[in-house]
Amino acid sequence: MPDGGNMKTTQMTMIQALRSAMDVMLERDNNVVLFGQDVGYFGGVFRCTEGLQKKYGKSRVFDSPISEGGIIGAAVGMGAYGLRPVVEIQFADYVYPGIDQIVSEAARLRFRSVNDFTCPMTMRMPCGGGIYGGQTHSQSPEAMFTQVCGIRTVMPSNPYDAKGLLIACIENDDPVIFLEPKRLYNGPFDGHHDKPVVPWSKHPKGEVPEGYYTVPLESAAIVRPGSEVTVIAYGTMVYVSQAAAEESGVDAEIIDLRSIWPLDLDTLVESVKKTGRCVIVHEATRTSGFGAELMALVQENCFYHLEAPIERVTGWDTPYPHAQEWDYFPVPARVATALKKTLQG
Amino acid sequence: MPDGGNMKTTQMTMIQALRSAMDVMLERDNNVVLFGQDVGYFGGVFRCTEGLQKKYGKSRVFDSPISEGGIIGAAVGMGAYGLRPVVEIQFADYVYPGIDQIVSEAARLRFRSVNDFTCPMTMRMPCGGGIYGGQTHSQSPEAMFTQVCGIRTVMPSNPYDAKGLLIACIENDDPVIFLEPKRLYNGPFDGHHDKPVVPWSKHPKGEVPEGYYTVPLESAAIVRPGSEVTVIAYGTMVYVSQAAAEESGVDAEIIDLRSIWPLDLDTLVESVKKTGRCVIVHEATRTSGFGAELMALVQENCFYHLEAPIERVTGWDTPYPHAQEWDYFPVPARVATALKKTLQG
Amino acid sequence: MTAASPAREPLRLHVPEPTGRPGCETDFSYLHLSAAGSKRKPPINEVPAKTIDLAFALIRVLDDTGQAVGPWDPKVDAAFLKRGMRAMLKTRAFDARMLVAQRQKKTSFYMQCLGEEAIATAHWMALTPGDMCFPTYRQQGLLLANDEVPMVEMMCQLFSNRRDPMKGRQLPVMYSYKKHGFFSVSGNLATQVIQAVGWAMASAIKNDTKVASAWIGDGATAESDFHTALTFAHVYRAPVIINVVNNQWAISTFQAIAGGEGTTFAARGVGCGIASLRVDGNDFLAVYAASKWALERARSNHGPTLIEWVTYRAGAHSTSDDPTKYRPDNDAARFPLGDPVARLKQHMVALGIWSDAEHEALKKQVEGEVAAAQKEAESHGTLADGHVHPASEMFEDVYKDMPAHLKRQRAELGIG
Amino acid sequence: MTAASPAREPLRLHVPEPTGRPGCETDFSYLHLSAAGSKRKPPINEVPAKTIDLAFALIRVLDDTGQAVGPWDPKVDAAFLKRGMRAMLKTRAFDARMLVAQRQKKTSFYMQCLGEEAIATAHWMALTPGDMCFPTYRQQGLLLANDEVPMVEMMCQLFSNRRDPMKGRQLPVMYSYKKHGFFSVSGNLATQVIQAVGWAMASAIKNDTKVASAWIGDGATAESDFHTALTFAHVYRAPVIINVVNNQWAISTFQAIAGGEGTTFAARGVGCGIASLRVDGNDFLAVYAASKWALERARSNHGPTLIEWVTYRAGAHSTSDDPTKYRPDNDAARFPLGDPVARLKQHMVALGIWSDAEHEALKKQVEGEVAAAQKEAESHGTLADGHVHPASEMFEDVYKDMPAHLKRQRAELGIG
Ligand SMILES: Cc1ncc(C[n+]2csc(CCOP(=O)(O)OP(=O)(O)O)c2C)c(N)n1
Ligand SMILES: Cc1ncc(C[n+]2csc(CCOP(=O)(O)OP(=O)(O)O)c2C)c(N)n1
Ligand SMILES: [Mg+2]
Ligand SMILES: [Mg+2]
Repeated sequence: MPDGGNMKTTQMTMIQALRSAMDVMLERDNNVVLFGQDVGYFGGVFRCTEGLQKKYGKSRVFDSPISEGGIIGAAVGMGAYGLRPVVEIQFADYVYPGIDQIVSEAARLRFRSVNDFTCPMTMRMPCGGGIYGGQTHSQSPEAMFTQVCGIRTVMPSNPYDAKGLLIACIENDDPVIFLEPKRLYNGPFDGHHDKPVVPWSKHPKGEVPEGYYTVPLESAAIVRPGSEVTVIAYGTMVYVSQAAAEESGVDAEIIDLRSIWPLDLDTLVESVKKTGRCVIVHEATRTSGFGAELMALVQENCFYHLEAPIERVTGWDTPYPHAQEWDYFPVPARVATALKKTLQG
Repeated sequence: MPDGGNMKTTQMTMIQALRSAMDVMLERDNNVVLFGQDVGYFGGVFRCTEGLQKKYGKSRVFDSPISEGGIIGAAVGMGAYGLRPVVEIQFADYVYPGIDQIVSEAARLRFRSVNDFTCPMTMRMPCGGGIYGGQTHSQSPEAMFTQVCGIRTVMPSNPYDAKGLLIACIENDDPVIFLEPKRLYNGPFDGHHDKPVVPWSKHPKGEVPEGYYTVPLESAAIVRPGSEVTVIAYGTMVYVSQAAAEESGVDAEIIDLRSIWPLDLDTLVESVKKTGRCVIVHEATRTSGFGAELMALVQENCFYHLEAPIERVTGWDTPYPHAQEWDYFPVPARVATALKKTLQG
Repeated sequence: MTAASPAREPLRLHVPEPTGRPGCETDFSYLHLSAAGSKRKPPINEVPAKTIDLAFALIRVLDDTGQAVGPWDPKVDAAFLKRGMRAMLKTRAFDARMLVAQRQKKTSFYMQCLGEEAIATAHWMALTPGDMCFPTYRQQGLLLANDEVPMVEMMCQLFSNRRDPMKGRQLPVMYSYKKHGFFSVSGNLATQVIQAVGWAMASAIKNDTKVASAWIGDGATAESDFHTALTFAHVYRAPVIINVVNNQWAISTFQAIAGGEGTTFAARGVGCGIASLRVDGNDFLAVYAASKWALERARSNHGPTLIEWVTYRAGAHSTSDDPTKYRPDNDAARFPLGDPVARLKQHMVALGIWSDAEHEALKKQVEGEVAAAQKEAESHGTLADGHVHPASEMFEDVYKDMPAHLKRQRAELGIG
Repeated sequence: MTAASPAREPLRLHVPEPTGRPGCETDFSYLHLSAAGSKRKPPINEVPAKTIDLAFALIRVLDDTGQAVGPWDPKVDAAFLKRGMRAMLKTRAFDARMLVAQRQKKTSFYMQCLGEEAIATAHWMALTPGDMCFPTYRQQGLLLANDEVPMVEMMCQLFSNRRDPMKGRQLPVMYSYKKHGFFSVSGNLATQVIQAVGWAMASAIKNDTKVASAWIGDGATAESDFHTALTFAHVYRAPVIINVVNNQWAISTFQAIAGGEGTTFAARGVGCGIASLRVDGNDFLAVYAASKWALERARSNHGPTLIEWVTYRAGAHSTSDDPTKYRPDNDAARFPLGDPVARLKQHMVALGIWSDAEHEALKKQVEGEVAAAQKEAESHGTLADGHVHPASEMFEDVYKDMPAHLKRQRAELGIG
């Protein structure tokens, strides 16, 4: 039942959906192991692994030393042995000490050894801003990963996708970076920080099958069909873009990438060919952000259909500030401006 | 004499020019110190620092443990103290264990401390392929650095620029990544590996002033004026593009970026507005390579002048292979194909 | 190769556990304490490998009756002790107030150092002007021991208001005070330790006299920069002290998860060729004496010292944490090294230079100072009321001079 | 704070130097040798902290007269010794041939292990099928000791030809032989050590019996992954051996630049709570015995062992290196632990089971085998003559299944 279509469902937050995905996979495949900082006894600082050590034992779910390089390096070795490690990096901002093991090792092991060794592993990490976390709890480093040949980068935007994609990633034989937009853990946040928080229980995608199902990789979702302009977004920006479309009255077609790289190019190209206009939205800093690659792909594939310059709405090229968070964060008003601008172009 | 215009000149290879730059700066500013793997007694695996320890003593020029993180981290501390460290990473392929100190520390120290502490430092590293170095001696990681707010990324393509840019970088108060295309160390290589090596002594830019001069940062050079298409390149690809222009007969305007980021946008925009066409060439892998950002900038700034899709000629999205080096390397024929294609667009 | 050996027990993964958990009291015998006064004090030029005994022992001065005993007794005068007591009480009062301020949403986040006050304050008293500390987020004692650092300014940082010297860019507690020998706090663990070593190398390169003092928690020693710091400090004999604050916990994980089981963090230093001491971090006099020894050693070209300070994180990790989820409630009270304030007070009372009344009066006094500072700081606003530095501050200081692309982005935000 | 102290000598940077340089003979007393047979052999469940004596000593079996002495004598039989001798001579012959092949441009690059042959070969003989080595580029002995590994295939890798099992993707010497317990060699230093620990943890998680054996050079111990490996190995008591090959040099830098001054690499293990031995790496019997001890320890759930093998890199670092630029020419000949082949030969002759003639005959034999293998390998081409795997191989195995973008790129190259 790969799409979970007929399964019993429950209301879940994104945290519960992620936990459920790991629970399902720990149950199904005893090569799956979970570890990371504070994920064992305590269940993770965001509580994503709560209860799993108790259920599956300390050799399957355990705390690790505070060493991102060690966590990822050990997982590479476990993968080479034949396990499917799922590791948590406490915040994506802290992944850098583990970058060498990702870039130089995990990503190339299959290639360099001609399939002699592989390392199927999933590296979960909360990303993105919106929680007054300052520069060390707010970053969106996805672009860096997309340049690394041999790994996949995935980011869900709702509980249903989060569970289905995480299961697909754990089952996938390539190393995967699984980015969790932490501002979405408890509800679909649309960038209006001054409005009351909406919980997942109010959202259709908060209805999640209890058992095993997958959401396929390399497949984008059109979350709002539209005719005037294509918006390419992922993570929290999906909701910001939806709010912007509503508030601006622009009939935008909004695409949630879900798989950032490798991606579902066909869906993007088809949409832009239809609308003739494109706005790309991400939280990460602009220069050499993944928006640059998206823009390149769109112009390479849709040049003769474009009626206006592609626009980027992104975080600024500065470290993520603490007090000025809402000046930094791409809020609906900024996306709306870009939507209107592209229509005039 | 900032441009070295009236100075006595000598023929230098790029290695000699780099050494001369460091020699000049060690002499002028006793806060300049040099260290890295094998750079002290031996003078570096590419011999760029040969003789400098003998001349300036072991406290100014010294060997370091094999730890890129340690080298860069120690340099951050030295910078905070008030020195101007110039460090060598033996190959750019080995910079990843030092990425955290670059991204999380060096790049943000000024910002996060509101100028209380800064770290002026230059990180030299040989990059690029063409020497049968395989995946660990051939990489071009510039795109990763360009996404990091607060650092500069620079790459010279000839001895004259190498010296003038390196001096400018050492004097600059921001942390700088200084990438040295190792295939250019001994001569301008145009991608024809089967032709005899041309030495720098045969090239006008091999004539280098002996003393102090700088080549300004954020300034690109038009190395071949042309009218039909703009080629944006840097490092070894400057010569490959020149060969492609000659071999294809396309009247390309070839721009050598020199400063990769922050860059000289005006020169690019002016040229593309004139030619209406653009080809971007780099050795690095394609996806999320710096070509993506260049393409984004060109389409954002020249959309209404573009007559054909911008083309990218790059390394493939695979680890850098050993035996298939010349299938991977962007050779003149591939650039020529892109030039012709863009003219037909 | 040898043939597979006869059947044996299968392998199993060892995952260390603390002896106590919620509902089950901790057995603190794992700490391996030594009696106060029982450990030798080597000369400052001691050979690193010879400090192995001190790396596995515990250097203590104050005994259970409050007497200062043994070779490490720094023999300081009453005025000094009173200054030390003031520094600790001020730190504790500051923390208590700011914890409340966080609950009132005046600041977005806070981290206290409850139970660890002796370490930073006594260490600070041993430093010399010009020395540079590279702290973590839990060394506010290095600032609060120093009455020249205005508490109002520190609070403005915590409130992210218009007077925040960090201009709202940094999370609360991420201070930077170059002129007070306090390096900019990084949110990334361990990174500053190798930087401290580099700073110390620079001091040596310039034939200066200044020493660097690096700080790291037990948990963070697992990060790679701890290793690079030890390596570089040893190789170049850098004038640096590497302070490992072993407060038994790293958020929810016990110090054994960081590698404390069956060895000590001090022992790592000896292995790397660095003189190393394991010291009672709740003993104000031991902290002062060990810091002095290491500073003297560094300043005399004898190289680095690693000091493991054994203490206990009596509060939550941060305002985002709830320790009752992972450790016994009464752990801090049962910690065998006691409370640093109580222990110094006992000593001062035993010496006849202090009384309950004086203690209460000093407490009141510093609480008053903290309250007054808070009142003034709040008059400049808080994050909650939006009196923060303007958005344009985001674009400054990314580079020394603002490049064209940041000017364009600032304009795009409508503040060009 | 304390006022600045009275005037003293300014600080200065210490930069370690080897005792010898071109034109100046090395004083090898820095090695701190022990007499053969003089060091105790602890039980395999020895407490890590108690191995500190062995981490600062040198475990040796073969004495200067070729006698095997002391508790570490593995007491192996003549057949075993002959197999060992064959493995070492074969390794040496292979290296010598491939060095010449590189000069003839049949391969782009080569790295020999001259002078270090005893370590990998004797260690291999102590392993059990299923164990996994995580080698560096200098452990070809692990493959060459194993007659099941076809030398022809290894050479095809070196020649990057059509039969190269790595399909031309990797630099020469970057072998991968899962079925022979040899993990894919990474060009990045130290990364594989923590991977070995992870592999060993997996073996423990699965209640398996297999042990991992990690390899690293003295120079590379400065990399952070050495630290993460020690930490994880200790914390989880992983069934792993961490082999540090201290061959005194890392390209042009002496082992003191990696932190060997005044301490040992073995001592780092003890600091981290890992049982650690410092062993004569040019003593075939000591290598075998120490490896056996550590393997037995690991396989019995007593946790990891770090072994520092003291040896000398007798050749150049690689074919790109010229050691006469930075060290005395006669260093290898003067190295006090001698040559591993000569020492085992002396022992075997003393035992009466070996002669000069037998030695020469074996040398000839293995040289013949190597030459024959080379002839066959060359028949499949070399990098120089362009008989390499096709360009399409570049796009395979980047992912398990080729994604669309790689198919497009392959087509762009005209081989879609
Ligand atoms: C590189 C990195 N990884 C993870 C974190 C998240 N984190 C912040 S504090 C902490 C625990 C640190 O414990 P310890 O070093 O013992 O210091 P303590 O909090 O006890 O003072 C963790 C895991 C971080 N800040 N940086
Ligand atoms: C991360 C990284 N940094 C630098 C290098 C370049 N490099 C290759 S071998 C080597 C020396 C290693 O010395 P050592 O660890 O002692 O091993 P040995 O060569 O003596 O066997 C260096 C610096 C590398 N391969 N990887
Ligand atoms: Mg702690
Ligand atoms: Mg070595």
